[in-house]
Amino acid sequence: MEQVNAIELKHVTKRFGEVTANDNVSLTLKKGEILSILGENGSGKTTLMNMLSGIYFPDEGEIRINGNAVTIRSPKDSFSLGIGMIHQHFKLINILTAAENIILGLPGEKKIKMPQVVEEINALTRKYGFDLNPMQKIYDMSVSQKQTVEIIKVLYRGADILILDEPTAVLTPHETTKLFQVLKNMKEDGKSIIIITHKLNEVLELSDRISVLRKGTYINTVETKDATVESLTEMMVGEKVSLDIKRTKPTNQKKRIEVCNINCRNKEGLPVLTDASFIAYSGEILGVAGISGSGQKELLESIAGLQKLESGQIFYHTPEETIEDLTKLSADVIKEKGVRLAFVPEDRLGMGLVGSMDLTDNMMIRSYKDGRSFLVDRKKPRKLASKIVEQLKVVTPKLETPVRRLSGGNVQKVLVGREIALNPTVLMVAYPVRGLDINSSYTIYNLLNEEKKKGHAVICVIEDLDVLLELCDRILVLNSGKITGVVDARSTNKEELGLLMTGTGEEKHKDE
Amino acid sequence: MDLLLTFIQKAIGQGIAILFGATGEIVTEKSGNLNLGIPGIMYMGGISGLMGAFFYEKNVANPIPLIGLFISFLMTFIVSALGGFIYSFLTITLRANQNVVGLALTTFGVGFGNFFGGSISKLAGGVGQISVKTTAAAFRASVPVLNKIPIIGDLLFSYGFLTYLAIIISLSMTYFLKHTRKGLNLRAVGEDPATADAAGINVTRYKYSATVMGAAIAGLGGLYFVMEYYGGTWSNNGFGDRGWLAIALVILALWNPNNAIWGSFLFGGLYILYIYLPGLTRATQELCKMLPYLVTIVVLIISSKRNKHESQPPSSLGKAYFREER
Amino acid sequence: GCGSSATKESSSDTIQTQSSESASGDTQDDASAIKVGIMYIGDENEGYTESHMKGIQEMKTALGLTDEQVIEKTNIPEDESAYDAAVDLADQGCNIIFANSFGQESYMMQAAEEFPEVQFAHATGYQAASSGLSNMHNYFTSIYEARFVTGVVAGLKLNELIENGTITAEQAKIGYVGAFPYAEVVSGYTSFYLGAKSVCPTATMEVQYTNSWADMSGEAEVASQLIANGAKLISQHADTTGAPSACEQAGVPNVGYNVDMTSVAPDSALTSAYNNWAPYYTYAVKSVIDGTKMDVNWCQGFAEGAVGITALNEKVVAAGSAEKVAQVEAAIKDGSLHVFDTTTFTIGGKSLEDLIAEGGDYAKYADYVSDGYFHESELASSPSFDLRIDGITELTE
Amino acid sequence: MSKDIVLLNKEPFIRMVKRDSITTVKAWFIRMIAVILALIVAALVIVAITKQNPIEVYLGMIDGAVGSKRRLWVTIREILAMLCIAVGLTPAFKMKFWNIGAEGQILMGGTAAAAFMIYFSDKLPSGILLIVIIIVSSIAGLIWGIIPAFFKAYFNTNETLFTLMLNYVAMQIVTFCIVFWENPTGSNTVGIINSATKAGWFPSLFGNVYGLNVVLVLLLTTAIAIYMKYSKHGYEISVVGESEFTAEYAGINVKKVILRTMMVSGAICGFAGSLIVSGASHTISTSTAGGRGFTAIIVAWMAKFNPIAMILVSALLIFMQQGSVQIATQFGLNENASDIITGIIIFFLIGCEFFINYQVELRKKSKEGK
Ligand SMILES: Nc1ncnc2c1ncn2[C@@H]1O[C@H](COP(=O)(O)OP(=O)(O)OP(=O)(O)O)[C@@H](O)[C@H]1O
Ligand SMILES: Nc1ncnc2c1ncn2[C@@H]1O[C@H](COP(=O)(O)OP(=O)(O)OP(=O)(O)O)[C@@H](O)[C@H]1O
Ligand SMILES: [Mg+2]
Ligand SMILES: [Mg+2]
Repeated sequence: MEQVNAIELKHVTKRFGEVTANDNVSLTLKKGEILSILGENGSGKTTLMNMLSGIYFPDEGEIRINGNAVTIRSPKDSFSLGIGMIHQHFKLINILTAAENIILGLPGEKKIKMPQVVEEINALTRKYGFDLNPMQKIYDMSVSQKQTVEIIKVLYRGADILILDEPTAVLTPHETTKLFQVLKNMKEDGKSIIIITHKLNEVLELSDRISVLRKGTYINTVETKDATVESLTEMMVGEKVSLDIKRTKPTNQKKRIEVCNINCRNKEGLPVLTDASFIAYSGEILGVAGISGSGQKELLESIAGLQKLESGQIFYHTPEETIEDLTKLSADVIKEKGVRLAFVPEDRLGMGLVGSMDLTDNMMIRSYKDGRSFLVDRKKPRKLASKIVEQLKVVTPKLETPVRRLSGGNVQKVLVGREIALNPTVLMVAYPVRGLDINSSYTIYNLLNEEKKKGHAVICVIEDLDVLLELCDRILVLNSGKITGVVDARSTNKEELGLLMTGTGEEKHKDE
Repeated sequence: MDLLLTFIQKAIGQGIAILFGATGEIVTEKSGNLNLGIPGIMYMGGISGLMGAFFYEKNVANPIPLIGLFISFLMTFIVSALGGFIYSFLTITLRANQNVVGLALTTFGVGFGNFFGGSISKLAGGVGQISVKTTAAAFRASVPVLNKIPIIGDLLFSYGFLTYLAIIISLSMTYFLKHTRKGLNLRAVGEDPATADAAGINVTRYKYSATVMGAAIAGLGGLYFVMEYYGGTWSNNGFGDRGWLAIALVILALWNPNNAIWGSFLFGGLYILYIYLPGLTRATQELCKMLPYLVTIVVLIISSKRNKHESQPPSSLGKAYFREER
Repeated sequence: GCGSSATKESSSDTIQTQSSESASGDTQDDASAIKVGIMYIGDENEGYTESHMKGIQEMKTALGLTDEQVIEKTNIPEDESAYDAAVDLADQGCNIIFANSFGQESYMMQAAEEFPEVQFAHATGYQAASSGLSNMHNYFTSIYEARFVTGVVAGLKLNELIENGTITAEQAKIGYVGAFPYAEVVSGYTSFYLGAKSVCPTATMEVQYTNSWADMSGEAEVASQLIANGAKLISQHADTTGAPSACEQAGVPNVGYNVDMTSVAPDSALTSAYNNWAPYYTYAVKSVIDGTKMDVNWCQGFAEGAVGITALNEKVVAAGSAEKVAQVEAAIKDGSLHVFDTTTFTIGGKSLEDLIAEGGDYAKYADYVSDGYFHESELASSPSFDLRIDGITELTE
Repeated sequence: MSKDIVLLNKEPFIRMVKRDSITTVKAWFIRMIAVILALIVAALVIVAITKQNPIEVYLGMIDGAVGSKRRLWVTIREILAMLCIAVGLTPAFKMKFWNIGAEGQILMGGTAAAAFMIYFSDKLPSGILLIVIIIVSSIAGLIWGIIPAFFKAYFNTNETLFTLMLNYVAMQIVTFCIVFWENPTGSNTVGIINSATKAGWFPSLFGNVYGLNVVLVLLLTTAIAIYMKYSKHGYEISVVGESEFTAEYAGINVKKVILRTMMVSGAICGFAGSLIVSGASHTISTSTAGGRGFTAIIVAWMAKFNPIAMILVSALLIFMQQGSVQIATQFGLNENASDIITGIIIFFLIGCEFFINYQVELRKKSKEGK
């Protein structure tokens, strides 16, 4: 008997209004393999998977699971076919506990027997080597803990086919390694897995085969052993692209931002930044490293005037060599002082952009106050919007499309484009390439480098240590709110950074 | 002593209608639907129960109390559920704006109540002539034997069965939401329908059931008012703004039906306090009537300072859900 | 019988309003050409308005008017809508327009000024005489007469309770649910009290206001409070069945207003005082038809059949009530009994005459008091007795 | 495999797909159909519950609303009041500040207007008095709006409930004032204020008593339309409404915007109070707002916060309301029937928006395979 495939997609098409997200895509997942799906942002990976998980319904095409043609009308149908999907954005209910999230929607006795459920979950976590407190509330969890809940949720349901949509986008390298170990265990267990990720080294490390999508169409599937980063990129983009960052020597370095002994606390009153001091110079890229939640966000937000400081001071050295005290000034006051500070926050649609507004209106967020007039001027922002769409190759049906509809990569391009358009003397970016495909990521790196060349100070938080080492001039390392070191990116290595990040390394300040 | 006893009794009496409304609205809101039509639905529930009993007593020579009670209960249940269904169809299936549908439903429901109230008034031979005394007596019947105990009897056992039902419903709703699978699923739907959907919960079905059920429960508040409180008669707009207070109570109770119980008694008490406070002038009486609202505001401000995750409204409250929307 | 000259006058009036439509001066035609407008504060679901509607209906039958000749507007609030409604009725060719709520009076006057050829009649108001408008009229009933009689029924009931030993003579306290501390209400509860006291001398009364004309739940709550406060019998001047309904539950006898309360209080309602507006409406419309001059102030009671009490609830009333009622009614009709007989009450222990003689605040009542009684509703149609007499306590200060 | 294989071969019978865009003509066509359907359903209801000829009932409504010049003007006056309130609510709702307290803001504005008419009629010349009245009533509404805004901004207090409760507080304040202003004592009616001098009344304009109402409300509507769409304030309101974090990031002082917007919103609703008191009723009572504050929410939402569309929507609702007065008179049809009909029409109108935003697809005939 011939071996049946776990999943077969045949000629599947899905449109959203004018956008064709998937165009006649055919794809196969063999039993017991790990298949990676690659594609640029907006190439339709999530859409394709969502048709398997019952979120979307295909316009055309056929789906076969274990050799049988099926119709998946809802997530429930999908579960009953043994498919479990871990979505790109966590699908967890914040106010519920892990255990409650895990048993959500499952049949069973009317009354919930919580101790029993907890026991079952603990059995699973033991089996696969997770670390999870089933009674913990989701809102108290870190991203990796949430990720764990998502995976256990799928396992608890007894899924045979697992789909993971960019599970590593928000994980640290260490966490990623752990996750991959789990996935390999599951494969050993006979489960079939599809994983979507933009990190090509992960793809090469983990998967058996790789399928590539481009602009909604299926390109090809290759055996992992035959693939390289370059070949995959070419398949994705459709042409050869160079994947190196041209780092130049910093020139004409002057103090730009000076942070002295700042302290701040989060909403729960716990310290998130303790006695942090550092200097950012013009004409350099200062990288910020640290495991997630070490105070990176607060550090940038403090400078941007979005974080309440308990103590400490922040100074801005103007190109004209005067000093502005930014301590305890709010964002609007900083702007009024004429300080050209650009900031790309971590939360793109929750902070950097307004999801329901179109590109033009999003362009105005930082500049609408310009001019004396009581009325806003929309001419300039509209021009800027079309310029960014053109220069950064933003994929959008039209300028009037709400940015919420764009894919993650395009959203990020819009945001970075706008901030750079401010012609800032200081550019701060948090996780600039999170969720971005490799091509877009390099576009962003190049933009940062250009800013640096213009003599601007660039501060960027990046979780990928390889990129940090390749892109930055100096790297500042945070560990639970303390700066454990500022090192020269050219002379340090991953191990050193890792030690500083976990706080086991000795404090290091190479530039002082 | 007598005064205090009567005051407590009447405060509870005033509170029960609000309690039904609040419990119904809590169940509804837990599914993410903000049903501002509850005030209207309570009118619809009240009048249909009354009409059921009225036509029964009118057409039967010797009406049997229990049958009258059953008919009116059923009528209320069906008609108010229907009100909830209209709301559900428009907001869940047609994804219309919840605020507009709710407010329009209130207009509709109050009109519905007053219209039919007037119509059966006419049939009965004029204002105040509607009489469903047999049925009303059944609704008003207090707990036998126990109600004879001095003080305790008055305080605890002098009410009709709807009063106890209101409390039982609230308690069991709290249990349902906290300890059952369906309750958990419902909460998930109200928090984040996309997540609930992805977990295989039939979001539409939960939203429909909770909203229709919630409306039916709220409608019982109308029935209580018309039958137990008024003794089976109708007065236009007689239910007043209690439906709105019920919605207010939901927030005050932090979406917990158990809290709504004491909250409704508090509201009830403050509602009639002006009658019991001695030495008030007409003007100060009017100021005293502000109390339920002012107290609500004060409690609201105090509780807003504690920003606990669990005491927030369901996060998807007021929003329509469309699976393919992003 | 109406003089023919008067008829002519009126017909010329009609011609003015209806312009070229009809030039006929014939009396017969006048009855069929006349148009009557009425605006009510409420509708048939509200007791007070319902009684006016009945009056209009009877007037229609009595004068043989067709449905088209009477335009009824319901639910007209006491604001600019009252004016809108009044002028709209005038625009539609009404020759006489009635309004039944106090707050509509100023708007009626506004309209009356604009339409001098249309007659405007307003119930419960007081400004017609002083308005300087010849087409503005006020009307009301001597409802205090009926209240006095219902007071007698209540007093007899109290006597029965005392005799039964259910209560002592000192406990004979009446609770009264009032709408507003307004002459109409004060006059009403005083007459009720005087009626009760005329048969049960130890009776006292407590009045609590609801601050609303129709607030079913408020009335029920006030009644409950009065009962808890020791009232053994409840009466009301408020428009709903709220109080009787609460009394029924508490088993306390009660006297209603406007409508028969036995439907909601079969085992506790004694009787109700009611208005009969038919005599006035018939009179007023007939005056317009006949072209005779209408009273600027019209107020009638038992004599004209403008007030009455509903059938006694034999289950509840004290024995002999019917006879006593008949006797008192007759006495009021023939003028041998005056409700506000100044010998039957005191104020602060003093008689009203003495107080008037003393001057001060009471001097203004001099015009009303003569021949040993207070001439209620004789100088103006609306009630004017607003004195707080001994034996009655207002719980609202 | 541990689990049974579930074979699902049925495609859903109907599916909904979000429309990308729809032509204006098509959208209005759908709305027209909705209105017609609504009228048909309402007609059935009329026949069922009243046994009246529905066509005549509708004709009666038209007659009642616009049948004479005077009726037309009454209808216009009511439309203006409704429009004014809906326009006032717009900034707040755009900011996602659920202000259901227009009722209270109107009452406070009305009370302020009445107070000045009563106490200052002989102290100020009438032109100045009128201006003062408009200003103080706006301030009164503003105060009633800024209280919940303050607590929202600084304590994140739920504004829905807060504003709702303030409605009742305002109601009690009015009753309280009436105890002092009523004439005669105990009557609970204030009567026409300054009926002789007309001090503080809106004067006639262009020979029409409601001329000034028209001018003021239309000016206000235009101003707010511009304010919301083209002004920096309007832009800030939209950003704050979408996300407070974004607003802070954009350098918007969120607290200030919340306060300022509710000041604008409250002030307009307060002004509506003077529009009703000084410009129409010349009295004050608890029914001065008369539920308009709630209906205006429906108006604002149905118009999708477009002030110009609000003119249409409020015209439609007021038309129904004024028409119903006539049908009550003409057919003895209880006025509450009109609430039922209005409800039905609103249900259809908001229901039809679905067909403008979504496309419904029926199951395709057959599919290849088994
Ligand atoms: N619900 C939706 N409504 C409208 N358009 C959508 C929707 N979902 C996806 N799209 C569009 O379909 C296209 C494919 O999106 P999809 O999310 O599948 O891309 P992706 O490959 O997952 O991208 P990324 O790498 O950024 O996650 C994009 O252009 C996106 O804007
Ligand atoms: N607001 C945000 N902040 C940070 N990262 C984001 C944000 N939004 C999206 N991303 C990242 O961008 C990537 C692509 O997001 P995108 O919007 O394309 O999602 P999607 O594939 O369309 O998801 P779905 O279709 O499930 O909604 C994701 O990996 C996500 O982590
Ligand atoms: Mg994706
Ligand atoms: Mg995407």
